[in-house]
Amino acid sequence: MNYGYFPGCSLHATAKEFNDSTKLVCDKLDLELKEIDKWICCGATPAHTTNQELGIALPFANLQLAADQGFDTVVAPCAACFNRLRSADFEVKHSGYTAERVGYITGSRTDINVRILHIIQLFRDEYGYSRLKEVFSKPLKGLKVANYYGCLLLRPSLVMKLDDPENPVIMDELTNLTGAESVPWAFKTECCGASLAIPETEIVLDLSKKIIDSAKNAGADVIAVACPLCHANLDMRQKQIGKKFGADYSTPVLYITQLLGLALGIDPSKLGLDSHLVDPYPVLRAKNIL
Amino acid sequence: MARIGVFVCHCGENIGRTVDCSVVAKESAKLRDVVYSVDYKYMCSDPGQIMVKDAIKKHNLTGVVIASCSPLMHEKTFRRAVQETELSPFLCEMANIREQCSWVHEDKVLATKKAVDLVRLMVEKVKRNTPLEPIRIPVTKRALVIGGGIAGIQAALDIADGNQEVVMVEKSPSIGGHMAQLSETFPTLDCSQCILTPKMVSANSHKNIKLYTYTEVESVTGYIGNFDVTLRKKARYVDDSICSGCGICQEKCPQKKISSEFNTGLGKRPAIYIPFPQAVPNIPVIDKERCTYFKNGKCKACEKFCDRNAIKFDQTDEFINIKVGAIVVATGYEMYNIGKNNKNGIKGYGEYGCGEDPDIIDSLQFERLLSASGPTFGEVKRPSDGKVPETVVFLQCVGSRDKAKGMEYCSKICCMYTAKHTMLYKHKVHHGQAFVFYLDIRAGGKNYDEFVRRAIEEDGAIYLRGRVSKIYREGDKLIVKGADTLSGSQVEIAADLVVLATAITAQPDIVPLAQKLGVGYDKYHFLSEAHPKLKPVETNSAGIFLAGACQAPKDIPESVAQASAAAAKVLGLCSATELEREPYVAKVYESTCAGCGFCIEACPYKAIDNKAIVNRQGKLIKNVAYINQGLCQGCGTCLSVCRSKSIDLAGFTDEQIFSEINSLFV
Amino acid sequence: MHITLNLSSGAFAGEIKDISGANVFDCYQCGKCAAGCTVGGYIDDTPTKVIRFIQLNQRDKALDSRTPFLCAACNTCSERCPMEIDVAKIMESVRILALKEKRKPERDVAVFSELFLGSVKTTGRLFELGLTAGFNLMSGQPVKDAELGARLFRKGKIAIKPAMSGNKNVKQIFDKSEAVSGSSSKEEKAEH
Amino acid sequence: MSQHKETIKHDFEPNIVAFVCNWCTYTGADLAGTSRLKYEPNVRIIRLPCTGRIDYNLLLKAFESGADGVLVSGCHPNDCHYNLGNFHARRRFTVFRQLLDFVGIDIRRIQFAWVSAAEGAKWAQLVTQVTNEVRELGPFTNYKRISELSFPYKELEPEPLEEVTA
Ligand SMILES: Cc1cc2nc3c(=O)[nH]c(=O)nc-3n(C[C@H](O)[C@H](O)[C@H](O)COP(=O)(O)OP(=O)(O)OC[C@H]3O[C@@H](n4cnc5c(N)ncnc54)[C@H](O)[C@@H]3O)c2cc1C
Ligand SMILES: Cc1cc2nc3c(=O)[nH]c(=O)nc-3n(C[C@H](O)[C@H](O)[C@H](O)COP(=O)(O)OP(=O)(O)OC[C@H]3O[C@@H](n4cnc5c(N)ncnc54)[C@H](O)[C@@H]3O)c2cc1C
Ligand code: SF4
Ligand code: SF4
Ligand code: SF4
Ligand code: SF4
Ligand code: SF4
Ligand code: SF4
Ligand code: SF4
Ligand code: SF4
Repeated sequence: MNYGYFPGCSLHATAKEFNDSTKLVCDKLDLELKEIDKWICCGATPAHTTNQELGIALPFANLQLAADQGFDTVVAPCAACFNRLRSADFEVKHSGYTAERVGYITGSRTDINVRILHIIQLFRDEYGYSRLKEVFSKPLKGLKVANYYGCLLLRPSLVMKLDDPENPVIMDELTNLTGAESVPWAFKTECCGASLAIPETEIVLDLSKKIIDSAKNAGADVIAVACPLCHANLDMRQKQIGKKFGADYSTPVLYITQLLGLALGIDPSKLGLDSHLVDPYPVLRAKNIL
Repeated sequence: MARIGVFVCHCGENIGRTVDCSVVAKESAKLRDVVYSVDYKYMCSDPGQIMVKDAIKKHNLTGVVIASCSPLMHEKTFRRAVQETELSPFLCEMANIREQCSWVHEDKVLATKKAVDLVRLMVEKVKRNTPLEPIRIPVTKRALVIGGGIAGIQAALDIADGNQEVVMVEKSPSIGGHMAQLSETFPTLDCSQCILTPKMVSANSHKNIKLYTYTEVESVTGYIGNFDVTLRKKARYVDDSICSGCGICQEKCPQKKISSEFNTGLGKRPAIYIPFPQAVPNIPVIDKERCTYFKNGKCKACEKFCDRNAIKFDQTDEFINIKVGAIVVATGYEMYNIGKNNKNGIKGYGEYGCGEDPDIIDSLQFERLLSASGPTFGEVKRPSDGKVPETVVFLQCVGSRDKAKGMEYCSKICCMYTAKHTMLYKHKVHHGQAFVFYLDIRAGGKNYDEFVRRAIEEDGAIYLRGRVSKIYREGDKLIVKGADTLSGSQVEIAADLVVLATAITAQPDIVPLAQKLGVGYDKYHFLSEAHPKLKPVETNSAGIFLAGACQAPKDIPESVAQASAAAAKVLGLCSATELEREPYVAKVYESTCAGCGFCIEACPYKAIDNKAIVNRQGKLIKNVAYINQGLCQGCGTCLSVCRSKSIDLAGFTDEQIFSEINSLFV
Repeated sequence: MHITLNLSSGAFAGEIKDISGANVFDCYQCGKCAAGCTVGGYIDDTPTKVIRFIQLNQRDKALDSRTPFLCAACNTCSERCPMEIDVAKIMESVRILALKEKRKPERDVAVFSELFLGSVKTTGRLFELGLTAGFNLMSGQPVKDAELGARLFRKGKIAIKPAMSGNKNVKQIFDKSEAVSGSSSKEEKAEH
Repeated sequence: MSQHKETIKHDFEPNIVAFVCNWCTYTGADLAGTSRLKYEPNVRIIRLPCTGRIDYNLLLKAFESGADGVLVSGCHPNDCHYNLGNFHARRRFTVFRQLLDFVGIDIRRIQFAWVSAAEGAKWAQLVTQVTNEVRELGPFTNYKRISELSFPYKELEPEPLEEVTA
């Protein structure tokens, strides 16, 4: 089976390591990802909060591309893209009126049926936990992970249908399979203010601080994320947070695919562990993982 | 020749606004065999009824059609009026031009036309009505009360004091219901057990009451005045005729760590247990699932130490057949559990941690913490570490008034008991602070609003108008993120204990019981009364009444009032030796009956039997069906299975219905 | 604050319903959306209050509120609303209307959206560097995040050249979306 | 908000007959009234003790007398006031519908529903829905087709009820 891969804009830039680790892990697991040719930006939050039609048409055009290129499943690692793809699909399927408009705007048919999966869903539902457990060679024993789901991955739950919107477990289950220990904490699903990062940086610094604090209080060594926007706010802004609040902030933030990659024994530099602003190596070394 | 009178009611404005009643009267006058028609403002009023009676006499009417409200509302009224003349009450029919016409349509022309149609239908039917004789049935002067909470106890005592026998059935090991678990009660703050326990004791000792605890209703057949009920007395493994209630067995039982139902999981009990010290009867029961002996064949400590040899490991469920004339259902309620996404679309509260944090408790648990007989002997200590909580946050409307969770109704009592909780808490923890998140305060009872005001003004509870979005733990504290819509702000409170006023829900196992009884229930599974205003304790099944919170969320005063009302209804029923029943029963035409027996199979009441027809020499000519009129309930199922059309149903004969259909569209 | 109520109450609610499909009169002002709102600490009007403005037909008060612009579209409110109201979508609708009328109570957010979409429109994909630089210029803070930018650059995380999708359809999607938006037909939306 | 809407004029106004049981649907229809819900005025209710009382003849008679659509409604499964009447009705009804289908009559003209005493809103919605559907189907003209079957003579009546499960 091959999957239509929708990396999204971030994975080709700031979230390069998410892209690399996703591909390496899938490779190792024989999950064949083929990038959708000529994919376009899903429009993220700015599109649907500015013009509803645009907010649906942009992601939907990608589903049309996938369908035209013969894919029956699209996989997106970016939670924001996943959210927009799912929402667009949902809106088009549930309203003939929207379907008609989107058909007109994209100039292509709307009666398509493509499954949309987030990358972690691919591991849970397609590959399966039992097989996953067997292939892990380097268990991450002793590492305490706070899994951060954020908002876009889960909500609206009726549309995302990925996991419980308040007490999700999928990332925790995956981390636990690697031998690491997922810690219970309160801010799993709080929003980091993703879309406000550039225009309202101050808000995002506050929100991110609370999230990191909560993870630290829960005893986490690292935070795991499944979204480039979460990563951008939590990893890249820790220095700014430290400055703003006058404290030292250095909790590594890893993509869940990087954790899985480590468990599969993939070279950490290939997984992009070097490109984080908060250096994860010291913690990983201290835990005897590297 | 039929002579029919038609009486069209305006029902004030209710019908008159949408249906032109004078036109209906005029059009009715044109119908064949209608000799008199009139419209009037209130047909059911005294002058209205007199009009009907006068017209019957003056115009020699042989049938009457009242075009007004639903027959379910006033058929009895008008038939009684008709009966006061020479005419048989069964020659009166109603055309429902209110519920099924004026109230549901808007176009005056169409509604008037429909009203005329409905009158015509009934004129055609009533012409074919016959003066039936009501059926008399004997009444068994004994009542069954199902459920031994305050409602059931009150109903049983009132009936028993009225000198009728009562059988009371309680599914748990003791009577008392939820009231036994409460600390002090609003609006007077008197101690719940102090006012309840004497009633429990007299229910057990009353000469007219036979009490079965740990017993459930297995099956119910029959009808008003004559119900046959089978009870299943579950095995207690203790012989209640020998046991003295000494309690030694409880002390000796090695299984001590079972979570106590009575203490809402906040206390422990052994495998053989008396649910609480004041239990009635004061006899233990063995929890078979948890008992070491039942699990692996060893122990029997209780048996060894019981000096009366009351333990009986080989006891089995016992079935008891009783005959009763009336039934009172008083099965009460359960609290909504925030933990599970359970059946009927009722969702849990992920945002409040699904009840997994020990310091997020429900109100009933808080009652146990407040109660002198509770697990903390009345000291307010939080479950996680036994610390006295200094900041307590109460949340109202948890699950209630919440479409998303699947319960849109108001649970009615939580506003009041939350106010009570803040007061009792303050009385016990003087330096403590209570916060209450509420949506509205519903305190519409005698002295109720004053009570809530007292909580705020004298006992210093801070009321915040808004819901809470999330509760999470941060170290020692629970962070409550709520809103205060009055100031338009987010509010965050670091609390030691959070108490959720969770919704009052129907008993989870009520539906099968309702089905056995033939009693209706609403979409939340609360049992349905026959009429929300005029028959609040009756059900649609004659002879079966409701009391207490099984019908809707109710506090104690209301439960007691309804219980006494139900008792009055039962006593009224039992005051007659015979009942009159509407004679809508089926009848077999023996000449055409082929004796195929299909109807016998189909009848849900087993009212049909085979009857041999013999000639004078005693030789069998044929078998036919025979209907026992005492058992027949008039459902008509037999008619439609009979291929030779050999059965008819009085009141709904083929002829009547066909003539209705024939006159539908002219 | 003073509010005068008049006969046309409900008109604005109708407009919102056309765009969002949500009936604001379902809201009983419980405040649960306000209680959990991600940006609750940074706004004057809670989402609950914005909905109240709509209920009371206070078009200006709603459209000039900063809340819909600061809303992070995190859906926390919609997920938890006891009346199953899509609050986030209502915020989105208010914002769309405000933008259409060129009201920008939160200029920076609006500018950011414009630049973001502008970038996508030209190349089919987002050019992060261009976006950040452009935003900093237009918001008059040219050195904002400059230090962060430099560190990212060293980590190889900043692409210097815009990515191209090679998809020729993009411009058309933008233009046609622009054209159809606002011509919504009422009945159909309502049933959705 | 006001419930008022303009009355829409249609070319064809169907006649709908509803056979309902006294305990559930009749009471539910009353509740629709008490709650002032609005529905199409095309329906005429015939009250019966139980849906178990309904045999084919009543339904046929209804079509013969000019009904364009027939609605049969009683208590939900297990809620029958008489315990079982609605099961009998349901089975019979399924067979009858198959028969109508067999002679080429649109089975949307005859519909079966469960409406409890608590479901006023369901009743209102049901009547409007059935009325609209039948309105679309147009007048019922081929009663003759059924009567030509010389129904309800016994040869055609389906054999024991157990064959069809609800
Ligand atoms: C936290 C809390 C605080 C409260 N505080 C007050 C207060 O201060 N003042 C006040 O007036 N009210 C108060 N109430 C309300 C009060 O509890 C109820 O009004 C009252 O208990 C209702 O009595 P009931 O007999 O109808 O039901 P229940 O008390 O629920 O009794 C029903 C009984 O029927 C039994 N039963 C159930 N199903 C069956 C069956 N199938 N067969 C046989 N038996 C069955 C049950 O075991 C139970 O014993 C409070 C309620 C709560 C939750
Ligand atoms: C504006 C309004 C609207 C309402 N709407 C509703 C509604 O929609 N639904 C609803 O359920 N309820 C409604 N109610 C409530 C309803 O009116 C009462 O619940 C009901 O009338 C109470 O009945 P009652 O018999 O107790 O008292 P009353 O109706 O007051 O009857 C008492 C009777 O006793 C007589 N009487 C008084 N003193 C003496 C005496 N000393 N000797 C002899 N006779 C005496 C009086 O003359 C009177 O006839 C409404 C009330 C109001 C004010
Ligand atoms: S069973 Fe025996 S030991 Fe237990 S309470 Fe009864 S008499 Fe006492
Ligand atoms: S036999 Fe069972 S009930 Fe008796 S003492 Fe042992 S564990 Fe307890
Ligand atoms: S009684 Fe009060 S707390 Fe309970 S549901 Fe009703 S309004 Fe809410
Ligand atoms: S006094 Fe009347 S209007 Fe006021 S709260 Fe009580 S019931 Fe409502
Ligand atoms: S009408 Fe017929 S089926 Fe119904 S109870 Fe009477 S005899 Fe039995
Ligand atoms: S079904 Fe009809 S023919 Fe058969 S036994 Fe009964 S009454 Fe007689
Ligand atoms: S949560 Fe829903 S009902 Fe409550 S105030 Fe917000 S929109 Fe209104
Ligand atoms: S979607 Fe917007 S309004 Fe709703 S909680 Fe998130 S930030 Fe607040």
